[in-house]
Amino acid sequence: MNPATFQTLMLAATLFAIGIVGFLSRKNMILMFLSVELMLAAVAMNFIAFGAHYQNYQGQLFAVLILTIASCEAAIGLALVVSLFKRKATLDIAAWSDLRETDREANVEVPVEQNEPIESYPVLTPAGTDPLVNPVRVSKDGALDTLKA
Amino acid sequence: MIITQEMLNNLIPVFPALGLIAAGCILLAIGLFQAPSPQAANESHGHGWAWGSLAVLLVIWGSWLFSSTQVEYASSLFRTDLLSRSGTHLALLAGCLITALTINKAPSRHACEFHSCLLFLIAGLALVTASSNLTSLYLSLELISIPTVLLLSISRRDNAGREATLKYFALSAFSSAIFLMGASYLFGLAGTTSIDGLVRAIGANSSTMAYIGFVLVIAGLAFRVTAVPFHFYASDVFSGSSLPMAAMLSTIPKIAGFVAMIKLLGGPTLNAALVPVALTTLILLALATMTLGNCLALVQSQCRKLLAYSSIAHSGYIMLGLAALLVQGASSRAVLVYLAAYVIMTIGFFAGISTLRARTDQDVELNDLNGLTSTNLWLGISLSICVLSLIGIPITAGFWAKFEIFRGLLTPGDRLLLFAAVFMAINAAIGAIYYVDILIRLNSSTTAWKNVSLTTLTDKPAIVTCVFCACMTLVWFIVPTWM
Amino acid sequence: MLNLVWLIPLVLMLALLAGVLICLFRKGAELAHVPTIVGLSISSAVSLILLFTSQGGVHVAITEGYTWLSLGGMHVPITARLDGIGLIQLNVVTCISLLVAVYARGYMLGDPGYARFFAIISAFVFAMVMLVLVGNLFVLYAFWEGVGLCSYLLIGHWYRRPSAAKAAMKAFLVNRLADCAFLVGILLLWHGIGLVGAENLATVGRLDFDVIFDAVPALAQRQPDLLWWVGLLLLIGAIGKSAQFPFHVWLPDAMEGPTPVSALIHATTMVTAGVYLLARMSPLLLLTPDVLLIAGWLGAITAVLGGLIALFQDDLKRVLAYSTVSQLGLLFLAFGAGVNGELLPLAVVAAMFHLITHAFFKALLFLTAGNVMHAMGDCIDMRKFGGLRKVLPSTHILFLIGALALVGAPPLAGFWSKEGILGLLTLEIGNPQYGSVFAIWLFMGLLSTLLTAIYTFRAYLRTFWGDVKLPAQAGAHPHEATAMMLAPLYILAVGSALIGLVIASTGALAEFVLPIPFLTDPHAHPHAGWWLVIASVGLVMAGATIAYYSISTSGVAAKRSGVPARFAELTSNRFYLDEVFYFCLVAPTQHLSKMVGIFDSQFIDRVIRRGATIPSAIGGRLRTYQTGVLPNYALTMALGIVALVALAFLRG
Amino acid sequence: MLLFFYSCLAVFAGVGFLAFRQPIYSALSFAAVVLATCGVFVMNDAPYLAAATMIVYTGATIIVFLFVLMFAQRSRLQLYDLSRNAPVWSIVIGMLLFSFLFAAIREISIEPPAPHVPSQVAELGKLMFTDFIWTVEIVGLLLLVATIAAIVIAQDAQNDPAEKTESGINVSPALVPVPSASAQTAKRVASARPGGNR
Repeated sequence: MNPATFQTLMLAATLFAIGIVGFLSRKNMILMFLSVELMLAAVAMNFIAFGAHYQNYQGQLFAVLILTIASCEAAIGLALVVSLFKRKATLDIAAWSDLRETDREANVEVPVEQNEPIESYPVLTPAGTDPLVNPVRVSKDGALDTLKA
Repeated sequence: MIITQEMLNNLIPVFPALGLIAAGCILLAIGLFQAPSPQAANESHGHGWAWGSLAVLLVIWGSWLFSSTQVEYASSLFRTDLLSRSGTHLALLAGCLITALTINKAPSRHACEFHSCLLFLIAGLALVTASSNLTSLYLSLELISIPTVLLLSISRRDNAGREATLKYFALSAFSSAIFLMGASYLFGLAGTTSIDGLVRAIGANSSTMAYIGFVLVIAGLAFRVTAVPFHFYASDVFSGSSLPMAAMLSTIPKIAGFVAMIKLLGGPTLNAALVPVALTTLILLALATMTLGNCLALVQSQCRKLLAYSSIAHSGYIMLGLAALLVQGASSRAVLVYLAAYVIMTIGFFAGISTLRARTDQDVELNDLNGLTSTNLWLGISLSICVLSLIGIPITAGFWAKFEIFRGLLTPGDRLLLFAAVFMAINAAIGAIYYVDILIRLNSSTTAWKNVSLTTLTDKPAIVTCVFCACMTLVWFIVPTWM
Repeated sequence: MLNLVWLIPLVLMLALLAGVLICLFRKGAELAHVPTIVGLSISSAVSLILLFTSQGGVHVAITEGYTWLSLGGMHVPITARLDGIGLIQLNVVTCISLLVAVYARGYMLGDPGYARFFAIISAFVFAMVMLVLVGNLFVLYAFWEGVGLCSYLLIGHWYRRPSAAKAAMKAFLVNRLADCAFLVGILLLWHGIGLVGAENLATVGRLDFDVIFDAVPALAQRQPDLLWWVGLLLLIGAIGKSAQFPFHVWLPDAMEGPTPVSALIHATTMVTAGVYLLARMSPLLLLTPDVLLIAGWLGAITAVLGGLIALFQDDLKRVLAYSTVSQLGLLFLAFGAGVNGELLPLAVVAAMFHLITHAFFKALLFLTAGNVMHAMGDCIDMRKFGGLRKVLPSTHILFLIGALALVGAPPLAGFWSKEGILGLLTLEIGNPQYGSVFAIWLFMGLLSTLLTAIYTFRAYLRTFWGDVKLPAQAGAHPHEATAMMLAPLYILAVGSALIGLVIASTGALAEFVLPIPFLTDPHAHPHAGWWLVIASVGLVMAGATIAYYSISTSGVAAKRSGVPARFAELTSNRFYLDEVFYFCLVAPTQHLSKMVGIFDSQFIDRVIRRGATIPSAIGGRLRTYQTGVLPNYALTMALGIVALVALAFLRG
Repeated sequence: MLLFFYSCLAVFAGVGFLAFRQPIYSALSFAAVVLATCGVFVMNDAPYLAAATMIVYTGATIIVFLFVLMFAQRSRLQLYDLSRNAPVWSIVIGMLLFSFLFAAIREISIEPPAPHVPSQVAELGKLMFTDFIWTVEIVGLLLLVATIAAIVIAQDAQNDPAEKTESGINVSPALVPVPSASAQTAKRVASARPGGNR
């Protein structure tokens, strides 16, 4: 096996693994579909590498077919996402888990602490009041919040 | 483009599929000229499409029956042999039954698309059985799964339907990527996409890549036959789809998956070094599948979910038949017989319960079956027969199905298979628990319908389908040699 | 020509199908008899054609009708074995069924279960015909059970009547008991034949009769004990179905069914299946003389016992039922004569002869009893009616013919066949080994002849002579049965009168029946000695006289005192055999089942219950993984793939 | 060398695809992966496929994906973009699978049958339209079905809660007549294909 084929195969394996990890870990539906596309691209790469190795065109032909099917799936997937988004206004895959064993409780997402960057600025204490020990956060709407200990 | 004689010859083995595709395209074209008036949405309009496609299916089946030659024909993509012939029969049988089931229930608004896609899907199944090349096999499998997504989404348009569509679509895409990965490795070892060449090349090569390719391909197909651990979607998708579609999902992808597996296991040319791995893999999958299916079916209270899990369990039995095939290197008869019996009895059961809640997609509870025999004799008896068949009681087709599997397992005298057979017997007993529960409910004296007028039971086509399936199982027992 | 035989089951199956459809659709019930009668006409015509064309021609012909199952090494064809025994039985079954069905068309008219009745009759005849035809013991067993099931359904035809339901259950259970033994016997035989070779045969084919007959001599040499058990178990199966002592208890109760059923199933066809089985298996029984000895003793006991019990029955149908039991006893007694191997062929011939004649006159008697019952408004108690000679003139004549045939009055059918059996017994009285046994049997046979004469004439006199007396149920104008019902009776009467003479004079029966493997015609046809003829005719006349005086002196409801009264009590209580059965079999079983029940509920049940919870516990645990969240599903799938790939690595 | 460069690019972009919190960035890095993949295709003697992939994926698919993403994008990052689903398990699975594949690839030794000749697109075309013509036809059919599916599924989004009642039997007649609309598209697609399937 020549090095180029080997390298291509390794790249395909890597991309395939990345695709799987993406499919398993991303919660955004669109990104999940993109992960599948990534896996398909890896497969196409495999076919092309082997096709080049054997110097026949069946590998390339298969890659063409995969490409086409991938775009079919993309079309359907996007339409599905649009329709789902219209219904629940979220791209979260876990929002669609109403069909489950009946006695199970809803798989409520335990909200991960939303570690938004807390933008805190040192502010001057208004005149006539005691200086605050705790920092003050400026929230998005510009109001001043005093964080209590 | 030059159409050569050879290209036309390529059509012969796939004549039913091509006929179905052509009919589907014509249906779509007719749909173009359908006046977009309010009347278009009424029910009888929807019936026309269903009757039409049923007629198409029957005509194609009939003409194929009378014209099909016994000549083995092979082209680069398709081939006729015993497997493809019986597989195509199976596809047409399942297609007819499912179409009959949809007569009252197709969404009238998209009836045209619905039925043409159903035809495409059956054509896809027929093509799977005739495929002799990885490319055509893959495309045929996609020709099943892509229309399935469409069918799922238009046959039920509430949130549950959407969710079912999403789950089926996403996981099917995922599994088909895995199938392709395995296929690409097999291609890499063989240098050809022809399945024969592929199987031969693997036979000559015992590298790890062959194992991995093989396992990935089987895993990708295992999704279609709802084997553990690729089964999760089944119960969710079944309960989120309309009943005819649930019936379709429990049969068509399963047939496709098993036929593809038979093709790829390849029989005698399979590498001897690969056999133990394949055997262990299959038996492990099968045992896990049937146990999980049966145990989970035991705790269900809704018919559709119960059927989803029972269909998982039946997949487990069939996979054992497949494993036996690996050891014996014998014919694929047991698998095909089981599939045929399974198609008949499952669709019969679905048809029966679909009459109960024909107008809503509310799920049919097991309680709804109470005392059905006393209110609707025909339906009750037919459902009971289907259930008996699912258990595998003699006097029904299900008996022969299980018998064939057991025979396949016990004949080679392999210890592993013997163990699997014992395990399957235990599982069949577990399965009998919930089936007998259904039987008792059906024939109990307290009826769920005492205070409910039976106006909902006006779904004549479904009742006829159910009765027909019940008769088929009985007749099959008397005439077991028809396969 | 031989393939014509498949027409019989075919038309019967179609008739059955039609009957089932009529029952299910609940339409056209009034025409339910048409498919049955048409089917039976065709089948009896076909069987008659077969009978007359095959005479002197093909003796044992096996035709394969339908391959039920053929896969790999396994091939289960349904074959028909057409030989003398089968053909005779086939003709008896189809012809009598046809006549009974025609009769039932009138008898059952207006019954709410009319359609059901005819559907089950079709099913019964189908099963019976197949039982007679098939060439494989295992398949025979399947239809044996089928016949039992139909009998159960027909006895319980009026299932709302508690006594009928109970009787059906009793018949079914007693039969099951014997059938279990039969099944064990079949399995033993299967095993045994496997021992002596025939491995190359497909499993079920090992029980083809030809294979059995070929294998039994070797088996008798290598495993005589096994063969003995097989013979005994087959005999138990036979006596169960043929209601022999001690399994006879179900038959009288079976009279709860409609009278045509009693005539068809419980007098002529199904109950002779046991005899048919013995005849069919005679090459095997030839090698197990002990079993034949047992059969002979059981037959002798049954013949006398049935006659005794019949003496003091007040129910006309029950008299006939016990008479059936007694006559079947005679058939088994005939087989007992085969204990001396040379006589077995003659025994088979004699048994088949009596089987034919018995079918005719017993069907005639039952159906005329049915006429009486019909006219008397379902009352069959002889204490409540009398002098029916004037009310039912045709029935009277018919009954008289049947009764004379039954007791064995000289020119009528019963005479010839009964003399055949008794004559057979006289042949070997001088035999040093079995002579005394044969003498006792002969005595018991003669005794049963006497008893037969007594109870038959008693029943006849009480029913048809004396002052006209009608029960309340009969209504104002009891009337004779319709012509439709009488027509089959006339045919039966002609048969009862002539068939014995025909068969005995042509002497063709032996040639027809005998080509059984290993049984050769000894050409020593039993000639009933003149003294035997005179003795039995004398016994008949004595019996008639006794019957006449017992009625005229003591009156119908005369007080009985002393020994005769005790005896009468004993017999009218059927020798307390039901009670014996109860105490010996039912009560211990109940006790045992109670004990087992305690064991069961205390131990097994707990284990099972615990065991049965395991799957649902697993299910309950597993369903928590069905979270509905798609990435979890995908995660499990991916884990599965990794595990499978890892497995490939480990194994590779 | 160029191949190595493309490979590195692809892997880095792939990791980026996994790692970015902003879905837009993920999608763009997916585009980068695909571009790098196209480079690898060229290196592997498949220029036609490189071009096709670039056109289909980067030119069309990614754009549509991006469009949908932006359409659905809120003003700020959503919960589901910030966290990962079972990150440890996923990465373990990915690593294991990769190592298995790696071992398998390293092990095999297959030799090319003949000395290398540069590939001809014409040859690919010939293969595709002779022996494998029916695969092309089936793909055409699949595209047709996918188009219809996309239209029908997405159309549902325009019509609304009335439809949630279900089952299609009780559809209000006021709804837009769909069959003709989708079928027209269908016909366009069908006529665009050579030959068709009839």
